[in-house]
Amino acid sequence: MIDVLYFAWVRERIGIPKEQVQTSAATVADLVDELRSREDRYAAAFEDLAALRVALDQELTDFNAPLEGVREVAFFPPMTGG
Amino acid sequence: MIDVLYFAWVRERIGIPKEQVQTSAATVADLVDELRSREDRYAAAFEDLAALRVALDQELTDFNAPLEGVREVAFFPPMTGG
Amino acid sequence: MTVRVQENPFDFGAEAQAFATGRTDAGAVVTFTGIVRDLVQSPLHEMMIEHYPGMTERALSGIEADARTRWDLRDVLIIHRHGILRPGDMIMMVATASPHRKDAFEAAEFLMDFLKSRAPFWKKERTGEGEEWVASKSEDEYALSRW
Amino acid sequence: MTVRVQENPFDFGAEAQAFATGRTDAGAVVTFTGIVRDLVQSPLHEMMIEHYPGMTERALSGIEADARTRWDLRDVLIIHRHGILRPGDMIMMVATASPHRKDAFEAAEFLMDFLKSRAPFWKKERTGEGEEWVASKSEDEYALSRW
Repeated sequence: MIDVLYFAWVRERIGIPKEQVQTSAATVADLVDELRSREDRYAAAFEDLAALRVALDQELTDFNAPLEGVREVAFFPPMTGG
Repeated sequence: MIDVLYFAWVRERIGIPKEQVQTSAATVADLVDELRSREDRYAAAFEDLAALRVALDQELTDFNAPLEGVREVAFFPPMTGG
Repeated sequence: MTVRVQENPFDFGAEAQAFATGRTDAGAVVTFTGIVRDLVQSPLHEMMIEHYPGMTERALSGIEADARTRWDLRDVLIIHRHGILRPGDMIMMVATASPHRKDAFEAAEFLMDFLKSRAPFWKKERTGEGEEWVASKSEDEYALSRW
Repeated sequence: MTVRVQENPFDFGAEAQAFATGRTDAGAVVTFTGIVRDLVQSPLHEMMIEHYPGMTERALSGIEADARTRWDLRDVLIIHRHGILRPGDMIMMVATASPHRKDAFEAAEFLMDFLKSRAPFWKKERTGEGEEWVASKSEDEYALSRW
């Protein structure tokens, strides 16, 4: 089980801020493929990966990163702080 | 008659902050030569022109600048503001 | 070295004063403050700032630690708000103290460049025409490349 | 747009707060504050700052006007003290407000570079070993060349 978090318009499109996902995906990209195939709202949220960022255990990384040992995955658009 | 002002260590070497000078010097450099020939304290203050700055009527300029029409000349070391 | 992420307003003047007061080790203090601007096209009702609790603090502390390895800094302060803000409200501030003005300036710019596109905050604007997420700017991403 | 040359202390926090408050036209405010540092070799008793009344105000106003032609600035504040100061005292501050953080930062750095070697102030330090005029730094002169 892995915690999956969504922020900003990713959260709005999927409709929830957080969920627990049972997965054996090897990489973030594999997890994204699993989620996309679930329901249209996931497909809509993950339509364009270039518009998304991902963090594993609160560290920014990329979609090729392996998921082994990871407890928390977060998906969100590019940040707009400051 | 022209007002001549001295600041910082130039003022200390010459011993006064300000004086009126009767001069027909054409340029700042000519005025410096006149002052140097007056007394040792002027010679000491104007020993090294590279270590000095000059302002005419409160605008920074250089030692070749003409004095015609100028009312106020100021000599001082490089500024150390901020 | 202080990092604070909070919903409540902060008192910029008091923070700046406290940061700079009694400092005999660092002659240069730089502050940057980000303020909610009104919009020209359609007046801004409010700005909502979402963040990622936990990661935000980690990211800000990481950025601050990175700045300290790059410049001679005697102190750093980062405050960033989340929640609902209105035009004129202060969103965030950074402050840097260094013996050298160049270090204080560069470190503050570095912190801002990273805050803009590496700290997990997202802004949404609400105007009379509806709500819209603020898009990231390519110039903000580009700004990171100089460090 | 305000330029002040004064012997009295100024309240940095209150000035910074007033400068940044209620600003809906400029999202970026940068301040720089210069503070009297203590000296490592021999403790500093006091710093005396001499200036050239009249020319100082002219030079500061000229620098400020120059900055406004180069960057998109909605406001500028320059305060510089003269007279006797002690370690920890604030010597001067500049503040800039712009819609763009890059403009606010660059203009503040520009103002500081010019204040350092083009505004008619001279610093003298008094320690247990006597009094000495602070020498200008070649790096300060060099800093001007980038503008």
